[in-house]
Order: sequence, then structure tokens, then C-alpha cells
Amino acid sequence: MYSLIASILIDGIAYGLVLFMVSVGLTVTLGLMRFVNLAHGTFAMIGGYAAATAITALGLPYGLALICAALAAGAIAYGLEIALIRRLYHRPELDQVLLTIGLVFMGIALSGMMFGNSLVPVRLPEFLRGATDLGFRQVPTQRFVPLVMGLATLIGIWLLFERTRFGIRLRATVDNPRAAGELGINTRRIYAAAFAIGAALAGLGGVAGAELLPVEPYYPLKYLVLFLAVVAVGGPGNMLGSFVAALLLGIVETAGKYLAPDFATIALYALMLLVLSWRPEGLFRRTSKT
Amino acid sequence: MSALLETRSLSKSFGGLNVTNNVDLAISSGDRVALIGPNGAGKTTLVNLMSGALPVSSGEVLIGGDTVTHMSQQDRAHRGLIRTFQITRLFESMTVADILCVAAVQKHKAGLKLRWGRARTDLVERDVERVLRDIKMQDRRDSPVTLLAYGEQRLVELGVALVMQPRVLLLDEPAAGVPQSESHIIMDAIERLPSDLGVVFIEHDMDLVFRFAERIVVLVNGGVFATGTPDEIAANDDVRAIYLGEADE
Amino acid sequence: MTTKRLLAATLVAALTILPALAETVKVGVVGPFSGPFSGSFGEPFRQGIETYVAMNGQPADGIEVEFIYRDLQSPDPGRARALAQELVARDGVQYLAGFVFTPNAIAAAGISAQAKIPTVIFNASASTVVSQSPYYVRTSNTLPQVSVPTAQNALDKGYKTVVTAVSDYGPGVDAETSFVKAFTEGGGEVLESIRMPLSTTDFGPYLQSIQLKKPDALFVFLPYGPPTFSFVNAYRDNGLDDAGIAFVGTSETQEVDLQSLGVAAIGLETGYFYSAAHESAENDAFKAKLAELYPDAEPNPATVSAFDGTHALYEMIRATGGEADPDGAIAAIAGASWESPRGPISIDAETRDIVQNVYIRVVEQEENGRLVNREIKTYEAQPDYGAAQ
Amino acid sequence: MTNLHRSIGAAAVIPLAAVALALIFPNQQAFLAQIAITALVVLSLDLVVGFAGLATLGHAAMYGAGAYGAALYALHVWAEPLTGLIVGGLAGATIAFLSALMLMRAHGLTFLMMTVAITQILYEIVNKSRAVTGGDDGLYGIVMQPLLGVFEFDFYGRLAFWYAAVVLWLVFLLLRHIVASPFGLTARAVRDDGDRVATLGGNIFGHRVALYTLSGAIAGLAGALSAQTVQVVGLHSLSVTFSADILVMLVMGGAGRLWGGLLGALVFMMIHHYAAEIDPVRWMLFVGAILVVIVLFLPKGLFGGLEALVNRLRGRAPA
Repeated sequence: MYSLIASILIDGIAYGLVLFMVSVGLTVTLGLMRFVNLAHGTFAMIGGYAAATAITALGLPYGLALICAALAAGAIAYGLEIALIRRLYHRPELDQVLLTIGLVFMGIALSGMMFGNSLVPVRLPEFLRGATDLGFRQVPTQRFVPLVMGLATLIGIWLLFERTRFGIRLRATVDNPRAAGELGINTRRIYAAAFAIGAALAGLGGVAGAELLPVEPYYPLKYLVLFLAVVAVGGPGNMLGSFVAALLLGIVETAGKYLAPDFATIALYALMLLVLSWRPEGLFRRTSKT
Repeated sequence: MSALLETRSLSKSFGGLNVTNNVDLAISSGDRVALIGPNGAGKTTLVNLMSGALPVSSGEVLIGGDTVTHMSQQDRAHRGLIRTFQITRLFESMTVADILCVAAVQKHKAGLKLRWGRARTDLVERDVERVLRDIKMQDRRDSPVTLLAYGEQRLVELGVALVMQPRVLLLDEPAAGVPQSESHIIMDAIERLPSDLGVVFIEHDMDLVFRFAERIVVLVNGGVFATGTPDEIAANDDVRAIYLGEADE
Repeated sequence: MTTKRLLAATLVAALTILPALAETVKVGVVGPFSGPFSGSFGEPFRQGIETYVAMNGQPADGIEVEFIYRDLQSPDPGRARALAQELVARDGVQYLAGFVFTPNAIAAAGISAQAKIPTVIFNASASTVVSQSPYYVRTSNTLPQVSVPTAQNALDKGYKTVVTAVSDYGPGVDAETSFVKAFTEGGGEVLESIRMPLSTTDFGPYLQSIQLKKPDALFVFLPYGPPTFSFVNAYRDNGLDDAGIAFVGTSETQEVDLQSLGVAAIGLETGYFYSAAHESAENDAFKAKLAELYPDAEPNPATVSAFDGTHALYEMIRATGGEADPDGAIAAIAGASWESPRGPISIDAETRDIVQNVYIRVVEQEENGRLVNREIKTYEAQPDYGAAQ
Repeated sequence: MTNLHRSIGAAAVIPLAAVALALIFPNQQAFLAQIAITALVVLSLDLVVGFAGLATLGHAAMYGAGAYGAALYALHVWAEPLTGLIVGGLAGATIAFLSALMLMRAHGLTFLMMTVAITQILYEIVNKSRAVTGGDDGLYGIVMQPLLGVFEFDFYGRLAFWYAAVVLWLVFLLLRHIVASPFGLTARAVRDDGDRVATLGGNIFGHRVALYTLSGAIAGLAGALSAQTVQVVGLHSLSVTFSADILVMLVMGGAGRLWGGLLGALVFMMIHHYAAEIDPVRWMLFVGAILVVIVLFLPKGLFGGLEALVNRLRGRAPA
């Protein structure tokens, strides 16, 4: 009995951390910046391809490949922000939906042409392969990657947004762009940087989650609902909320798999319905003033 | 005869902070009551509590002697309590006539009707035309509301309330944001309000307050600080010290 | 009345179109050439067809085959029917081919049956598909066809207890049903049957709870691509192999995913109808031509299904001299048999479904580091066991 | 008089367009039927997105309910098309009404995700009820009786197209009437500022539930049309993917305008169809680029752009 509960918690948290890593970037772009970024998965996918290429073609170690993933996703996002996305901030949400879906379509076609339509594995270094023995059971060693990265990201993002000038300016900008502009903040640059950071986080998540959500052209659409669920349940724009929501969704789905294997998906969505009916703003409201 | 609108020991707190404190008020037919007080005194909160936009923490709200404390906004509206907003809230995609028509449709509980039928001619259009006349905006009938001058928009905001033919009208700073040059059209409209209507209005402009109010309620820190006729309030040194002195600066 | 009139109209249309196209026989190929299934089906279909054409030229002197490709990304019966209708009525195809998903194949069956269009199914695997139109022929497989011999092999290896874990969709349920039936009839015991939602990404919990039941083996069916990748990795990473729970699969190690699976796949045993490592002259020739045309392509079951499907089309076209003679065409292919890259195959004269060998294979790593499905045992001439049920 | 003329003219657009399409694409009637059916769902979606201001990725729930409802009715009760259509509409309305009770207090991302959750749960239930629904293999074997007892469903899809086009036309006329009714006027007001309508005594929740249910009924009709004309119902009809597709069509055409939905469905289906025909592999690149271009250059969607063009040609200032 205890080992069952322990197993649910271990697998649930491990899965939840993967969910957190792949969605945390969306908490920035959709939650904080309030841009309906359905192309989030595209940036995660770009990160995945970048890391896979860095490892297989360039022979870089896993750690460097992670950096490549973040840089590639961030750089492409930065370019897109300047060229397209910044024109859409003041447009209705539905226009943002259409634009980002358009980008997703193009990303699917382009990645299929460049990397093929089958999945591309992100090869793990030897020490991350296989299983680690916990005594009463084994866990996949790779899950330590999202664990470490998830916690580091949570702390890093918190420090960045709460403790740096950039963070203060970013929050000022999203809360009241006009006032921020009058205070001499370069709001355009802040937005571009924030969007790139969101995408870079997505890129990291794409690599960290690649064992469970393998990198392939259709990635952005296939897992879109998953990303959105974490952000919606957590409360848009709330980093800690996303973290808790990811763990909660991970644990509930995992419990479903152990206890009622055929109904794990239904359990997950039923939970989502309940939480959102109970707290329409998500588990955690955005902390800063609206 | 019981008051049209009454509050008894009305209180509201947000997480330990009391924003409305034991307010007792009674509005009768024909009353013109001004609600004044420094910023943050809880004037708009009080209006929100009376209209049902906010749930109360304790105390009671009564309309025509019936307790409505836990009734929704819409039920209070149907009992004749109508409010306006400090910042104009008009339906942005619509023309003046459409906006008034929306109000008329709600008044006649026709919002779910799929046909106009008699509602259009007999009821809705009569209400709309009446108010257009009252606020003197017949010539603006089909203008998109977003193209109107701000003063005119405030007038439409008032007109929406008038369509409802309320028994009590809560006006939240009816002239807020209107340039001096246009403010007279608001004042004229307020002056022409039906004489049997009970009116509560929040106002910062003391000229307006003293021109219309028969009774003034001074709110400070969520509680009633003083009540009286304009003359009494004007003569009240405490009010002068706390509020008027501040306003003069 | 109306039906007759329509048939007459079709005939007139056919007669007026045909003389102009006397040399060209058009074949409409419907499949996922874009989207999530293009890597595992759409591309292999195309490669299989073009490889066959490159190896065999045109079916006969004076007859030219033209393949018209139509994209159908996912199960969408409405679009399937519309594409089939348009190919027949506007493009004047004499044959249809392709179809990955069962609902799409069933939706197009109405067109095939009423317009009398011989159609070669390259994948759609539910047993019932071929019976939906008298002009349907299948060159892929059904799940019972491969699951029953796989169950037999599990019994032969001495496994007494099994847990089945399949993706919760048509093919998964077919695989589970036929495996469980064959395994229990053979004296084995199925401890639990789990149907995992198709959207599952984390298989760890399923594998952990399977481990607690301590079966001798785990029977698996998952769709190609990401689910298989995640599942196989999870099987290794949760230590099921160390715990002595054998992996019994069917299509999981097929070639389109095999190299991506990497070392995690080594030693996995599966029962399926085609291995790229099948040793025969036909397979070598096929692989050589495929590699020549598409250097990056992996020969895999879908490629071979399309390759053999093209063979079936050629047989029908040859037998009818390129003329529209649907009944003649079907008569020519029903009961036919030939040597495919996968081994000997035939089309059952009654059911028009494929009869083929099912091979038990084990994944090995070759010296150059590439993984292959090494055939270690053959169950000959397996029919679709699902049709009998 | 002009208004009358204009509204008669508008009412004639769909029949004229149907005739034109049938003449231009004589051999693609099944495809045209798909367009008409899709246009009908997009129209119903516009009630939620355009007229209630709620973006949803769960509209397939009602479409699918209509499709499965009509299919089961045809298989087990009566294969008569028109009563089947009513059954489909009722099924859609029922699902919409039940979910509206849960949904209609939410908005924004929360609403979106709740619609996704409801759709996914329905999808899983239908997938698991294989004995009734056929699960992933689809529900098939539907053979409809002749329409009105006279017209046989032909495999070329001629009747399917005209049947779908007529239903689309009638629903469109009905919606035009509704949009101009007290209900429609209130809908616009609720979209602009629901709380404000509540202060005027409007029953916002009831109104939204009614609007969602109406939308669900129409989506259910479209689902029923699909079941009856395709003769197979698959899980696709209940998928989030399908919901996303129709949302893209609506936004592309211009949400909040009935014409926008129709135009969006027509243009998207055509572009998709022909782009995929020209290049079955890379068409998504082209379609994606078109979406981006539309967002950048036609902020009010295709219909808004068309309107601006017509106004300019007539030498009028844009409204």
C-alpha cells in the first residue's frame, strides 16, 4: 500500500516536472505577457531539434546541447517577435490564435522538410540512461534531468522576475505599458526579450521532456492541450501556480494509471474541469496587481 | 411608508480591511442625496453593495421594505434599483439607439425573445424614443457610440438608466471626466430627472453637489461621518477640516 | 430506378472518357502524405510505389500507369469519401489505393462498391475493412493475423502468465482480443488487460504496476512513432527486462522507428510480417532499388505493403488490358500468389485479404551499429484470424 | 424598400453560390457537401466565438454528438433523414445545454480549457463504448432512406450537397433573423459587457446558456448531415483537432459576422483542398503562410477585407 502511494508520488512528480518544463515558457508568453501563443510547442520543438543536431551531428555533450536548444529557440523567437508578433499585442486574441496557428503550420512543414517526418531522438549521455534503483523500485535515470532543471528554472525565473531590474520592468510593462513607457522603460525591447525568454524556456523543456514527448514535426499541435492545461490550471502568469498545477496534473494522471488504468485520461480532464469550475482564475492568481 | 432604498448596518471588508462600516441610509421617493467624501472613503464600494455588484460582509439592503441583501444585480434592477458607472460602460459595438434598446429589452424581460413582435413598437421603441427626447439626442440616434464626444457618452450612460424607469437611481460621478464646456448638458439632464425618483449621486464637484443635493452624506473611512442638508454640511467644521479643506487644495 | 440511371451515367462517362485515355490507367492513392502519420505511412507508401515502378516499368506495352496522390492526414471519413468521389468522378481513376485508417477505408468503400472501383488497401487493418466493398483487396495485414502466431510463440517459449497493454484504439483492441483468445486457448493465463489512452505520453506507471503483477511476459501493441518510442524506453528504464518480464510485441520494432529506439530495442522479440533483414533475392533487390531512389529511406512494413499493393494493381491492370473491367480485375487478383520482399504471400480468393508468413524476430545490432529485426522463426501462410471470429 | 431589397438579395446569395459551385465543380459534389456541412458548423461556432466572445476548442463535442446521435438513430430506430436531422440537432443541443451549465460562468483561457476537457471526456467515452459506437473504427453501415421519400442518396454526393446546402441556407436565414432579434441584440451587449447588462436586469447566465444551446443544436444538425451523407461517423467528429480547424476557418473569415463564417469555411476548405492536391506533402507551409498574411493585412478577416474592398470600389468611406 505504502509502496503504491510512493510509486504514484514518484512517477507523478517525475511526470509533473516534465509537464512543468515543457509548459513553463508558455507561462511567460501566454500567462505573463498575455499573448495567446499557440506556437509555444514550435519553440519546444526547435529546442529539441537543435539539441539532437548538436549531439548527433556536432558531437557536443548533453549540457552544451541544452544551451544550444535554449539559444536556438530564443533567437528564432526573438526574430519572429520583431518581424511579426509585436504587431499583434494590441489585436484581439483570436487574431493571435490565427497568427500562431499559421506559424505552427509553417513550422510543421519546415521541420518535416529539414528533419524528416519521423521522430528524432535526443541521445542521452551514458550516465543518464537506464534505471536508478531506489531500493523498493527503479526509476528512469533520465527523469533527474527535468527534476533538476525544473527546480532550477523555478528558482531562476523567480529571481529574474522578482529580483532584477529586468523583472521589475517586465512586470511594470505588462501591467501598464503606457505608464511604463512614460517612466522611460523601453517596452518594445522588454517585450521582445520576455518573448525570447519564454521561447528559450520552451526550448529547454523540449529537450528535458524529449523522452516522453519525442521531438517530431507534429509536436506543437500534439501536445498543445497539455501545455495550455498546465497554464490554465496554475493560473496564467503565475510561475509557482504552473509548478503546482504541473505536479498536480502529473500526480492525478499517474494515480489514474495505477488505480484505474483505462480511465487515466478521463480522470485528468475531469480534474481539470473541477479545478477550473471551482477556481476559474486557476489555482493561483497572478501575484502582481492587475 | 417604507423607504425606497435602505441599508442597515451595512459593512464590507476585504481581507480584514473595513471599506464599508455600519452604514445606515434611507432613500425615499423624490430624494436627492449626494454621497461625498475623500478618495478611498468607500463611496463606489457602497454603491456596489447597494446595487449588488459586491456581496456584503454583514448588514442588510432593502428595496421598498423587502430584504434584497442576497439578491443578484439583475433582480435588484427589476425591483427598480439602477446604477450608472464612474467610467462609462457602454456597448462599444453599438449605436446610441441600439444601446438604449438593449436596456429597454432587459426592462421588458425580452432578452430571450427571438421575435420583436409587439415588443418593438409598443414597448421598446417607445422607451427608446422617450429617453432620446429626454436626453436630447434624437439627432445622434444612429451614431456609433464610440464616435460621440465624452460628454455625450456620459449622457447616454445616464440615458441607459432612464430607459429602465427606476425608482431609485445611483449615479456614480455622472460628470466625471467631462470637460467643463460639456458638463452643462449632464447637469441639465440631471435637473430634468422625474421628481418622484430617489437619486443618490457620488460627486466630487461641490458646485454640482450644492446645486442638486437636498441631503448630503459624508463618508470617511467607510463610515458615515456626517449627514445633513447642504447648509448644515457647509457649516460643519469637522467636515470642512477633513473633506472640504482637502478638496480646496 | 435512380441507381440504374446513375450506373448508366457512369457507364456513359466511362465510355466517353476512356478512348481518350486508352494508354493511361489512373490510380488514386489516398494516404497521410503530410501530418503526424506521414513519416510512418505516407512517405513509405510513395516510396513503395515508386520503387516497384522503377523495378518493373509499365505493366504492359501501351499501358501507362499514373499515380495521383491525395493527402488525408488523419481519420476523417467525410474527407475520405470526398477524395474518393472526386478521384473517381473528376480525375477518372480506375483504381484506388492507400488508406491508413479504418474509418477512412470504410467511408471510401461506398464509392468503391457503387462505382466498382477496385481498391488496394495498403494499411487499414481492421478485419472488417475488406468485406465493406466487393472491390477491396488488402496487402498489409490484420492485427489478429500477427497477434495469433505471436501468442503461439509466447506459449511455445513457455510463458504461462501474461499482461497485455495496448493503446486504446481499434488496432490495439483487435490485437489484445486476438492475442488473449489465442493465448488462453493455448493454456496460458492473462493476468490483466490494460488499454492505455492513445494520448498517453508517460508509460512508466503502467509498467510499474505491470511489474507488481510479475507476469512471465508483457504483450504490447502501440501505434508507430512517439508512443512506441516512449514505451520501449520506459520498458527498459523501469527495469522490466531486469525483472525478467519478457517483451512480446508485433509492430513495435518496425524499421521506421527502429534506429530511433537505439540500444533500448536490442533483444526485443516481436512477431510481424516484414523484416528488412529478411533474407531473399526479392528483398535484396527491393532494398537496393529503394536505397537508390531514396538514400535516407528505411524499408519498412508500410513500404512493402505499398510495394506489394502496386504489384496487385499491376496484375489487375495487366489482366484487364488497361480497360475498365472491375470484376475481371478482382477475379485476376483474388487467389493470386507471389514472392514478395517479405516472403511468399497470396490473396485469399474468398476474402480478398492477404495470407502471409508471420516471422518471430529479435532485434540485434549489426557491426556497423545499425539495428535489425533478425528473423528466428516462421509461422507460414497465416490468414486473418479475425475474419473467422 | 432598399433594406427589403438588400435582405432579399442577401438571402439569395447562398442558393446562387450553391448553383455556381455545382456548375464549376460538377464532379466534386461530395467535397462540396463537405464544405456546406463545415460552413454550417462554422456558422454555429460563430454564435459562441463571435456573438458571445468566447474562444472555444470544444465545439466538436456538439457536432460529434449530433453525428453519433443521428447515426445511431438511423441504424437502430428509423433511417428517415429529416427526423434524423432533428435527432442530431437535439443531441447537439442537449450536450451544449448540459455543458453550458458548467461553462457559462467562465471565460478566456479557462473557458477554452473547460471546453477542451469536456470534448476529451466525451471522446474517451465514445472511444470506450465500442459496442455502441464502434470506437476508433467508426460507426458504419448507415443506409438512409430517400429524402422526403423521393430523392435517393447517390454515391456521387449530388443529393448530399443539395441537402446540406438547403439546410445551411435555412439555418442561415434563421440566424439572420435571430441576430436582429431582441435575443441577438442582447447577445451583442453581453459580449461587449455582460456585467453591464446584468445591472440592467438582464439574465446573463440564462442568456449565455440559451445561446450556447442554440449553437449546439446547429452544430448537431451539421453532425447529423455528415453522418447521413458520409455514412460513417468517426472519432474525428469529436476531436479537438476538428474544433481547432473550424476555429481557424471562422477567424480567417471574420468572427462576429455570419458571412465571415461562411466565407472562411469556403475559402479555407478550397485552399486546403487545392494546396494539398498540388503538393500533398508541403501544403501546410502554404496554408500557414496564408493565415499569417491574413492576420497581418486583413485584421477583420476575409469578409471584413471584402467589405472594405467593395466600399472602396463604391467610393464610400469604410464604416
